[in-house]
Amino acid sequence: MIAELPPGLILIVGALLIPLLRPHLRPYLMLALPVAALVQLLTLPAGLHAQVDILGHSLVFLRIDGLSFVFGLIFLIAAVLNVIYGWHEDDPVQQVSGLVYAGAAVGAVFVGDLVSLFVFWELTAIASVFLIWASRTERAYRAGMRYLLVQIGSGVILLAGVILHYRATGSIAFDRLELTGLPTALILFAFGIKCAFPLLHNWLQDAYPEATVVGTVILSAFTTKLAAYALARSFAGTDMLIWIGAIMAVFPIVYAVIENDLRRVMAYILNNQLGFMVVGVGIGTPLALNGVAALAFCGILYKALLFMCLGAVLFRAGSARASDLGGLWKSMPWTTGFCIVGGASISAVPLFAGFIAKSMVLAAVAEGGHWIVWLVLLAASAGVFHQTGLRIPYAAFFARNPEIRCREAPLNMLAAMGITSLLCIAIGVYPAMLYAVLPYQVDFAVYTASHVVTQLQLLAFAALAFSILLRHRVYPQDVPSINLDSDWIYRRLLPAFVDVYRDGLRMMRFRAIARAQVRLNRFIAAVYRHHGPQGVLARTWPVGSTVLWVAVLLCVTLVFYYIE
Amino acid sequence: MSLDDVLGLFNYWMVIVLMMTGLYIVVSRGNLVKKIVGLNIFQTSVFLLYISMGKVSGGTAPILTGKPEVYSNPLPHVLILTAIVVGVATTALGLALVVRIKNAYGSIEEDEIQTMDLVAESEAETTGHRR
Amino acid sequence: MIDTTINFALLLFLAATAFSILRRTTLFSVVMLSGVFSFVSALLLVHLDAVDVAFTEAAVGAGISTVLMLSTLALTARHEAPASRSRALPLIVVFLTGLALIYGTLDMPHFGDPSAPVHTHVAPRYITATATEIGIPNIVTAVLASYRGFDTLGETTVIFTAGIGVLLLLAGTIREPTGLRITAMDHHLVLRVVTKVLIGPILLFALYVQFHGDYGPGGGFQAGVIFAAAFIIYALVFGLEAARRAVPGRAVRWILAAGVLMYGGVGVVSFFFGKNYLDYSALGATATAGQHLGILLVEFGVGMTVSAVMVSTYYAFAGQNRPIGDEEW
Amino acid sequence: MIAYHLPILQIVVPLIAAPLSAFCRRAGMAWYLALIICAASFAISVALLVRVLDEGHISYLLGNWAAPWGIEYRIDAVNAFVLLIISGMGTMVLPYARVSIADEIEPHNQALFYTCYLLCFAGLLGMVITGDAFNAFVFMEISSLATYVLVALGAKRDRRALSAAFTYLVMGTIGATFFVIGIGLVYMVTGTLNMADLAARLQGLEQNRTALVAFAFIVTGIGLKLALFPMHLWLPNAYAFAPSAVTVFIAATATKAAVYLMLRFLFTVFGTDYNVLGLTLTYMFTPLALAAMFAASTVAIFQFEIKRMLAYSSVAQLGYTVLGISFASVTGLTATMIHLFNHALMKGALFMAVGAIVLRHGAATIDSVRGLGRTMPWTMAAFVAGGLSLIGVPLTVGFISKWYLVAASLESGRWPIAVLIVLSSLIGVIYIWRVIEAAYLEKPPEGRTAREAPLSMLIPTWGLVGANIYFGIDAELTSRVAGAAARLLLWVAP
Repeated sequence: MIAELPPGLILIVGALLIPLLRPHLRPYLMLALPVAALVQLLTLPAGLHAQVDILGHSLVFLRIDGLSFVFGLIFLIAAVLNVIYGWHEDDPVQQVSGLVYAGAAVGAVFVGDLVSLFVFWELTAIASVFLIWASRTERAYRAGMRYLLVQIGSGVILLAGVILHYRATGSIAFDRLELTGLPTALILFAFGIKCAFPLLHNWLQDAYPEATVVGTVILSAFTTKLAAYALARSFAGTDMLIWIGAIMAVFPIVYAVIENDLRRVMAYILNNQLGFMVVGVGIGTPLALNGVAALAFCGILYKALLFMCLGAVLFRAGSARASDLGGLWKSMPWTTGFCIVGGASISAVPLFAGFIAKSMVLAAVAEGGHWIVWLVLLAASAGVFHQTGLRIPYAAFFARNPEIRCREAPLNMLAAMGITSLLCIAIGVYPAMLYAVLPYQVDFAVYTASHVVTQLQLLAFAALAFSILLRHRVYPQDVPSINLDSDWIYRRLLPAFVDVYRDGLRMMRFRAIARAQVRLNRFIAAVYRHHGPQGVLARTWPVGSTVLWVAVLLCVTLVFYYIE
Repeated sequence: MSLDDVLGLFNYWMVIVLMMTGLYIVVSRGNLVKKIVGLNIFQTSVFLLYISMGKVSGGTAPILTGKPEVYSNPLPHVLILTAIVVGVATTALGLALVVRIKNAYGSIEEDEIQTMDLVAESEAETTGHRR
Repeated sequence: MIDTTINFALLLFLAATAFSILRRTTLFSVVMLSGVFSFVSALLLVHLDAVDVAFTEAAVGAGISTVLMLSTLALTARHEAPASRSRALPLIVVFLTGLALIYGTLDMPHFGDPSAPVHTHVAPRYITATATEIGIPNIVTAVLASYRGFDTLGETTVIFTAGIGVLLLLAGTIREPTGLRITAMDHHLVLRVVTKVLIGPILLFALYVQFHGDYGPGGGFQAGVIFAAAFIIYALVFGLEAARRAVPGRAVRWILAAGVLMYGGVGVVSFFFGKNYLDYSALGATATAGQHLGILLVEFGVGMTVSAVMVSTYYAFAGQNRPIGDEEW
Repeated sequence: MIAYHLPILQIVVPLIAAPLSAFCRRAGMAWYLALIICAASFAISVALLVRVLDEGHISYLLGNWAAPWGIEYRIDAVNAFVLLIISGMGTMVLPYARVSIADEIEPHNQALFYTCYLLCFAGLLGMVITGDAFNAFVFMEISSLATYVLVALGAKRDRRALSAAFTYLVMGTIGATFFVIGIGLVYMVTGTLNMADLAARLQGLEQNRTALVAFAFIVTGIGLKLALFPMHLWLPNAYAFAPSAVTVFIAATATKAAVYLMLRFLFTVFGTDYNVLGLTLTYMFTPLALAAMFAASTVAIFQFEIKRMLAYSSVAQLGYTVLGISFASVTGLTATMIHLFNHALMKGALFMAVGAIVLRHGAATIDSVRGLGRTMPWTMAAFVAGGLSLIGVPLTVGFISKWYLVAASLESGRWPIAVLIVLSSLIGVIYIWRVIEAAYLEKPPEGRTAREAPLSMLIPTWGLVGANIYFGIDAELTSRVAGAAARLLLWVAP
């Protein structure tokens, strides 16, 4: 059984042992676990393993094929990087929940059937909420609660979908699902919640910034990408996803612009990147799926990098809000450098990881002939460049108004950021390494003249537009404001309605209870009159009348018999 | 309902009359001794029922006299011997109880006893609740 | 024809007595009437060929019950309180039940009809087989002691229970003898002399009845009561203390238990001969001799118990009250 | 030799022991003799049950006279089971009674008390074991007389015991006399007294009016002994004012013997094809049983004394037993038979717990129970367990009886009755809760120091509670025996 041990379980079980060790030994175990899982993953042959028959169903815990291998690989790499980044953190809650969360995500990727997917789906939700609560503030607690509600909700909807799907089709395999009836719609809805579809995305922007320094980095990597993988696995090629993806790519940019907290900006950008992936899944061609896998692979890396930088800034400067930060490049040169590399990768600057992944998706879109979507994605990537490539580094490090002096990020953070940047650049420079790992064999040359040229044009003009807007103060200043987007519905609108009805209901209920009370008292009094100690039934009757009853009964039975 | 029916069943009818009288005394009279007397009458009527059931017209007492004779049925006699003793036993116990009730309550009238009990019971309850 | 008239006359007389008991309010007359009622029913029983039963009814029903009731009256009230509740309802109910029962009697075999199932099924065997199987003339005693011997053991236990019950209820409140030598009866010379004369024959007669049970009417119950009657008269006339000296309470209690043990013991003895319980055939040389001996012993056991119960009950009742002056009688 | 004489030994042992115990002067010796005798008769009844289960039925001729002439003991699964209940409970009560009786009865009466107890014990056993109708009457009379005296002995604590005993005596005698009249009339139309012979000869007499009258008399007579609903008025006072140990004994056994007699006469003697039987069951037993269940339980709610409350709940539980009879189906009768056993356990445990409270407080009222949850934890815990079993909470015997009853009512197609059964046990919850609330949620009035009941009382109580739970879980034995008994009664092939 050891040979077939799913990598996810190694992480989960190992994580549970961490608190037993003394604090200074823990990081080494935490590093050993993902590395062991990586080794296990690499040694495992493809195909179905670790099948368990429970209650007549065969649950497949380990299924390795192209798609799951890629996601599993990047999840484990991310886990390693997170461990390095969180080396200084000695809060056991974060350490354990971080690794259990990573383990659950890895487990979920390799699962072969919907039921065990649901199990790991819930495990990711539960483990991840501790990362939010670990920052132990009232805001974090409340955000965590909302986050948990949404995540568990999605899990429960998934379960409902799975059950109905099982009743409809009799199979619980986690493969291609046609979006026909209610079951698959529910499953899609559940994936959609975790994949932060429009109107379902608020938990992402609400909870991620509240997590701890290390927590946000870990959170950014797993949940959303797992949802993307799930969509890719089951709903590849559903046209509806293309439009959802397109909307997802655009509207976060609008909010990101006016957002002051840089980590929340990054959350919006993360949502945008998911948009690209969802579009890729929507198209469903092998190229598109390769693009999704690549985008996921690189996305995890550069998003983690950016979150690490912001985390470092938060760790050192004590705040991640653009209005509070500025001029950090003198005191944190290395973090600034890594932030620029991250920004470049996410903006898909050639020679960086982002470029090779995004161009694949754009090529697939073009091949599919969805011109409108292609244009939208193009604009969106410009917006991304705007926000992450330029605004974040400028606002955080180069802006001059508040000059903040602080020490450079701790060594382990720098090491993690360094490795991630190295990986981004390496993949950017030598994409074949990544393409070998992708699920489908597609001959796609990235560095063609047309791709590079279009991309550079795009970036150059975006930079131009940014500097003009900035110069003329058209660009909205970083103002310390908290803005609510669509979650305004369930945080302001609904409570208002409820208050109105509640008072009305309370009055009605009060009156009804009063009436019932009166009737009940009357009934008890009546019963008491007959059955109470002096009541006709309970009184100690004189002997004579008791015997009378006997005679009556005898007479009645006799007469009754004669009549029959 | 011919004459011999009446003649034949008169015994049993009288038994029923006695039985009902006994029952009536027990039911309607409040005095405990009177009730026991009523009970006695009720039981004696049962004895007569059994014995008149066992009588064979023209038969003699079931004591063998050597000469071939028609005897009445001995079995009811045996049963009634037992029933009489049971009756006396019950009477003795009833009277003993009446004496004890007289000592405890000071009266052998059922209604008076019952009122005393009700008073005692409600007192116990009120003191119980008040505490 | 004479029989039926006597039969009806006695029945009507019984009914009349019952109604008068119903109406009387002075308890003394009620008790006396109930004594009369018992005697008349004994007469009727004799007329119905149930001699044993008549004997017992007279001795036990009339004798002991009346004595006990009188002593209860002495301890309690003389008069019955006027009825408080309306008597209409009970009257109606009783009347209706009576009618229903009379309607029910229509299918009964007629009085004295020899072909009735009662005379054709179980009883004939007793009449024919007693001479050979048990060999005593009085079939009632044979059935009483042997065929349905266990019933009689149960009956003895009933009377034993009554004795124990009365002891339990009243023994506690018996006042210690006050050592008062003179009792109310002292100056009734005539009574004292007559009782002295009577006690001997009564005891003798009791023993006769006890051992004559096999051949004629009589047996353990009747003998026991007559035996007890002798002591009760003695206690009535010469005072409770004198009676207690003659037959102490403790001795009575021992005889009480011994009687039942005697009866049960005879049954257990038949175990040792490998026979069923209360099967006397093994006791004597031949089966019938065994039956004879068994019945004798059993009847003797019953006699002991009954007499002991009657005496102890009387002691319990008499021990309750204070000596009553003449005027109160 | 012993094995052959087992049936008669079952009765003779206690019967002979009674006069022997009258010789003992000290209460301790009498108690000790009674304990040995009861244990012996319990052993005999267990042996009898085992023999009956594999031999079908045992017959023993008294005095070696053949059946209709002599008295015959006929033991089958039905009365072997009831024998077991009576002797079992009789044996369980004695260790409990040692201390309880010493407290509740005058010292000079305590020796004779055990004689009276043995007589009642022998009477009940004799009544159940016999195959002869008149013999059943004689032994019923023995047990009744002994019970009147036992109830009257409660007068040391409360004088109302005397009037209760007198009422019970008059009602009991009327009931017994009705029963004798019934037997007399049946004897008149058939000529025999042996039950099996009676059954055979009654077949052709469906239309005979006298047999009808006899049936009415017997049903009313036993119904009175059984405290069937309108005739139950003697029971509450008798149970409430009798000494606690006596209440435990008669609550668990007296009515059970009467129920057995009712079953025996209804189903074995008159038989199910007796036309009037079906009518009686549906038009008389069912309404009376339901009336008993609801009226008695409701009255129990308002009671102040706990023993009277439990007495009324006994009337209600007897309602369930009679309801089981009224279905006249195998499941119905199984429910009745099992409820006999279960009710004995339930009420035994409850009354023992209340007896312990009476020992410590002189009276068991809602007021005296206040705050006992802490001062007498074990007793109150036993009461709670008994109460739960009474309500019919799963894992207790109560649940098993309710289960069979509901199954029987559904099987007979009258599902509203099943609903009523559940409703009435809800009422049961109310009055049990009343006591529990007083015991656990209220403070004991100051100045009341109560020690826990003595061990000699707690062990039997908890023995019964243990039995309550054990037979609640593993009901295989009781249901097998009850099933065999039900099939026997309905003449269904086993």
